[in-house]
Amino acid sequence: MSTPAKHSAYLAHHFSDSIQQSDSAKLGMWIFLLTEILLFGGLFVAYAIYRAWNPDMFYNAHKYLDVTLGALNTVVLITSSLTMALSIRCMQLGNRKRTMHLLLVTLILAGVFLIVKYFEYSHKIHLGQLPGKYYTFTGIEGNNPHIFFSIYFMMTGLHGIHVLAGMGVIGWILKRTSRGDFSPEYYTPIELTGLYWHLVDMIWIFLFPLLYLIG
Amino acid sequence: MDTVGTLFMPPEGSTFAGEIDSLFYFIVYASMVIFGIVLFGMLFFGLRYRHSRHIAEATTPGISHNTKLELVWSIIPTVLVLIVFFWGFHVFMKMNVVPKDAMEIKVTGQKWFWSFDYPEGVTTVNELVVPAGIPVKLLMSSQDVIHSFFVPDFRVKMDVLPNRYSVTWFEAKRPGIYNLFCAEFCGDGHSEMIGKVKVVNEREYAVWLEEGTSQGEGLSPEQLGEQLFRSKACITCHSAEGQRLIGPPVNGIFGHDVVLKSGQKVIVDENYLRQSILEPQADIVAGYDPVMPTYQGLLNDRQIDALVAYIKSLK
Amino acid sequence: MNSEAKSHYHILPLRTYITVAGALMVLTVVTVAVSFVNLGGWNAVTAVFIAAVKASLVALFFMHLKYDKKINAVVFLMAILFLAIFLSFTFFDILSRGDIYSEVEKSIKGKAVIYDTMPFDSKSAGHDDSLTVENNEP
Amino acid sequence: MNTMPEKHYLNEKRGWKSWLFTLDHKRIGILYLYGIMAAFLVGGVFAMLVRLELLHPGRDLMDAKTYNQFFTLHGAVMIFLFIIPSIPAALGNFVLPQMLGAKDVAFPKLNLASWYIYVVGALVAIYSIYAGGVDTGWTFYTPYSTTTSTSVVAMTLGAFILGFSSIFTGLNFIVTIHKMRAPGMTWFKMPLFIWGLYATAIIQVMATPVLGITLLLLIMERVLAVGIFDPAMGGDPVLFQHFFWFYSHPAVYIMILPGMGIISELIATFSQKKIFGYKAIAFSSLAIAFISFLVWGHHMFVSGQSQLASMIFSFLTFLVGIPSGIKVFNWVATMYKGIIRFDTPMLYALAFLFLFTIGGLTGIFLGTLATDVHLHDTYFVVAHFHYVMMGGTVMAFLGGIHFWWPKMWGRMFNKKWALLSWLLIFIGFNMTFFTQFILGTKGMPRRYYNYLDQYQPLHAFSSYGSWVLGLGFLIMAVYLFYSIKRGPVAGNNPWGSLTFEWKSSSPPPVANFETEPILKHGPYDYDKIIPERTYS
Ligand code: HEA
Ligand code: HEA
Ligand code: HEC
Ligand code: CUA
Ligand SMILES: [Cu+2]
Repeated sequence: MSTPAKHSAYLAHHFSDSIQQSDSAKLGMWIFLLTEILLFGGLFVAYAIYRAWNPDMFYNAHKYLDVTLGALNTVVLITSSLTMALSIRCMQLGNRKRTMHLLLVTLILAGVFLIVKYFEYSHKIHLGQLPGKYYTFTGIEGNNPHIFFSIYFMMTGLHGIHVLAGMGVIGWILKRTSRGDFSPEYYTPIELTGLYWHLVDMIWIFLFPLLYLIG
Repeated sequence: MDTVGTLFMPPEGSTFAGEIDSLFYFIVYASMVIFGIVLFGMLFFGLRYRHSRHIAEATTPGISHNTKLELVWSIIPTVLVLIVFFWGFHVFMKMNVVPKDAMEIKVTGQKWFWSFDYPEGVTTVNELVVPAGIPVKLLMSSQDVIHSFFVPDFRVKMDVLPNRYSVTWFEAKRPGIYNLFCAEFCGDGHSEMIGKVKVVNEREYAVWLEEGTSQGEGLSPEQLGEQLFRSKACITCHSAEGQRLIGPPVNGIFGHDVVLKSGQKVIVDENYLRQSILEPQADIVAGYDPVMPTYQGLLNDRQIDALVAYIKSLK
Repeated sequence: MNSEAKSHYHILPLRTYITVAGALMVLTVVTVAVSFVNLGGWNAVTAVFIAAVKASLVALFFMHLKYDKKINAVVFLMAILFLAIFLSFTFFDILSRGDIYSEVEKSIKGKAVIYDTMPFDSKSAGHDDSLTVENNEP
Repeated sequence: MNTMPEKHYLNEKRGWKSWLFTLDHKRIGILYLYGIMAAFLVGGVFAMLVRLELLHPGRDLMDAKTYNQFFTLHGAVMIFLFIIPSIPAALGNFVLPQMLGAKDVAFPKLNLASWYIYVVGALVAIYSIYAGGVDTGWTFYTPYSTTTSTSVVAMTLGAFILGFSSIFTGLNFIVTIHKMRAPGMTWFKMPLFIWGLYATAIIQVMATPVLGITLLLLIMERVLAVGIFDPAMGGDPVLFQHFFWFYSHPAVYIMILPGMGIISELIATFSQKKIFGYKAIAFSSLAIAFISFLVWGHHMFVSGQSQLASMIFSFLTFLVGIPSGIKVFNWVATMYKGIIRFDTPMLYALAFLFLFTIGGLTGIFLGTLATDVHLHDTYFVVAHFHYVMMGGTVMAFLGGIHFWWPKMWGRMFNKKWALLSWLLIFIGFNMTFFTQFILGTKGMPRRYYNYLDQYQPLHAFSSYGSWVLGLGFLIMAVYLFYSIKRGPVAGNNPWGSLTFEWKSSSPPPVANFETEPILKHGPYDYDKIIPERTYS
């Protein structure tokens, strides 16, 4: 078998060529994403059940979420997904500078997302719309509104942790790009980071309407 | 009549117990046949084709599969399990649908005893008295964690959930005393959460109900207290002889100091005893967990006085 | 090497990315707009449907599923399938608890314990229609 | 006379650092092996204490609180620390790349990371013992687990962390199987152990995340009282059971499927015969893996779930029996006209057939709606799951250990002692657990510290059995460890097997094979080739 990439510095000893290596990495990443989907899935199931049990309460409670900020964050994340995808494209074309710029923009957008989230959270904390036993807000009609906020905080919280982790990884990738680790021949880590980041975006695409729009 | 049970099953105490046992034994016999085939195949091939019976090393035939045989051992089990499924479902629905003319008793599980409320206003603890030959519907709920109402002789089991009702029923076949267990793990006293189901005939049942509404007349407070100490399940957690169980022993405490979790010392008087029974979470004795349930609503004033008198009398 | 390695990925034209992102933005606007129209039970359905379309766009183009090895798409679909199983089988229980006895369907005490001690003023916690949450809309 | 190879994976590098930073899947497998053996010892000691306490009703040596913690720890340690990682992470890691003809798994660093995660998870779980113990049972049912004063959070956190170790192993295996097979090794030329591990890995990556979120929700419920599972806060405890069993039922097939894979290897090798119904066995593994996600509600027939759900779950439960049966019958049929040798691994394979069939068939009693009402949460269930887990998985695991032991260390254990210990384990096991079927049908509930006098004789007999069992394991531990240094040299292919891993030297070289291996024949072509046995 011809293994032209044998000499590539990026080929680990146990792979026979770089295609096998990058295919493996991608498949592995997809399986990891599958576990992430199912991890969030549990929360979606909990959401669906409590919504089915208390439709009115969910309806009333969701009005306390700020649609404008939620929509803003959706736009921010979609844009960051775009810049992420484009950064990979630039690396494929061998434009390292532009890759770095785009990664930086992605990183900044992720930061913006978290800042917006911070304002939303602090507003809720101020009102006492907290999860579980810390819930003290008295203005929502219906049964057990604290459950809505428990679910809201757990879903967005877990998502926020993923955004934070994503920022860490993007930052690291950025550093490696600037160090010149990647080339059009080898950029798998950027690609994997991209897959992860798009998943984070995708989950928000569901969280936004479910929490902010239809309660 | 069957009162000792079979090798596997306890006696059949309820009307549907027999049906469950028939199904159970059907599966036993079917399983024995299947297991027999597997075991026979294993032993027979193992011995018949064992290595030492071969003179020279040789290859073995390359049998890769046999479609007919494989169909047989896929289809026969499928048919068997279908039979078992429908049979099981049929009996299960019987066990779940209460006959219309059933009498209803409310069951409350809590750590770690059962209480039964009769529509006539009688309340018993750890003793369910029912008439034979009449279906009984149990409407159950729990005060704290999940318990499970289990009477082996009746083949009845149903979880008792906090903040939700669950339903089960049975019709006892003949008078007798049957064990009642808690089958869902519920903490330290799980294995002590044992009661009795006392099945009596209808006449006795009527008499018993009558007495229940006027319980304990003619007894001295101490005697009544002693009775209640048992029947209200204090005894599962408290010893009157000085052993440390889930709760502290209650003999010889009256008039003495007791150290509370907060480090405070209080003297045991009537008020303290009364409060301990009605609001057990108020003063927690040092070295114990706050697990005692409140008896608010389960005991009337006369009964509490009797219990206090009884504890006072213990040395 | 280059030619061989390149053959297994696609460099999508910039236009594709921009179009997809544009579509995502438009759909975001649509889903927000629709949420202000009262469609009854269909609100949830449309919202989830639009979200699913958006997610598919992300997966197909941003995540290259359309051009990638099929196995990756299979993995992704498996996640969705098993999530659906989890959801639907749980709902077999949730939605039919009261089938035989209505007593068992609902919890005995609807409100959680925290509300027992909470200082509700009767206006906001009560069932007063005049004080609907619309007033508090941001 | 056999000789040890000069250089192999054990002596190429030396020193503890070479172990703790190794990326070699074989060494990681051995590290896992140490971990799970320690866990088995700990879990086994807890089991012995449980049995000792149950010798008589009432207090023998501990109070109810302590007893409850012991059986919880026994269950949790055995499940999360021992049986789930046992075959995949220890034996699978060691064998899988060799069987595929690969140099390593796809992601060696992830592999090592998963071991460290395992260790950290284990330490956190063990820490809960110091932090006050856990007394919820391994099932953590709410609201008991949200209200008990013991350190549930530490244990759940430990199990949560362990979940990642399991996910990473599964992920690694799937990718390795998809991408790293040697030239010529098509899907249907893979040994059946690989099929078993593949089906297992699918369950691992698919179900474990749900356990993760369940445990997180439980922790949240304890810390914040979020109100999802706790009825006092408006939650639903039955929902917790759905969440828990969505993972934990498939998890029981995480335990058994790799075991079934080992049995396929053992029966074929020691019957020196082509495996009967290769494709049927391979596909039934996948079928079991898939159906296993559809039956979790059979643990909840009396929990207050709806009758409709119970009916559906009961029906689907039976469907699992069919592919399991297909496997059992195929194994028996493989022995037909073979040349059968009763070496130690084969003895364990036969014990597996015997015990797993009993265990599986008693599962049918439990899957049947009407009978489960009576049997649920009694010792019948305890007996059922020990028959499948101990009689099934552990027997397969022991068979695998004895089978690959000479490959791991290059040396053979003492077969006479092995026979004795096998006998003690087989007899002791049946004494301990068959009695429990009778106890259960007679109505003895599980998780009981104290019990009525009528159950005493059977409980006592069961406890005596556990001592026989323990003695068997003690003997095994001694002769196995003795053989690592002192056993006779085994040679490359002591059992005369045709699968790939026996082509290399024992112990194998660091890169698994001296030259890139190329597949020339199927794993079970005993009708064409008689492999030479290097040890008899
Ligand atoms: C290795 C682990 C393992 C395995 C493989 C199994 C296999 C099976 N289990 Fe088991 N089970 C457990 C581990 C396992 N179980 C554990 C740990 C618990 C308790 C958890 C707890 O509560 O703590 C449990 C509990 C449990 C319950 C809940 C009981 C209760 O709490 O009330 C049920 C109910 O349906 C059940 C059923 C089954 C069935 C039908 C199978 C089937 O897969 C068995 C299939 C095999 C066969 C059927 C035998 C071979 C087949 C033939 C020879 C062909 C002929 C067959 C037929 C005609 C059917 N199991
Ligand atoms: C893999 C799983 C597994 C295994 C192998 C075992 C093994 C054993 N179990 Fe296990 N058991 C469970 C899983 C397991 N158990 C689970 C999940 C529960 C439910 C818990 C709950 O209710 O929450 C349970 C519950 C349970 C109970 C019920 C408790 C109760 O309900 O009150 C009992 C009682 O008899 C019991 C007994 C035993 C015994 C005697 C063994 C014996 O087979 C143990 C034999 C092993 C040894 C004696 C160790 C010996 C080892 C050596 C001497 C050294 C070897 C070491 C090296 C080679 C390094 N177990
Ligand atoms: C579930 C177990 C349980 C039951 C049932 C129970 N108790 Fe208790 N009891 C305890 C525990 C534990 C304590 C110690 C902690 C505390 O003070 O709450 C206690 C404390 C007490 C005390 C204070 C003892 C002292 O030394 O100061 C009294 C009196 C008492 N119980 C009486 C009763 C009576 C009377 C009943 C039955 C009507 C009863 N208990 C039922 C568990 C129980
Ligand atoms: Cu109540 Cu166990
Ligand atoms: Cu199961």
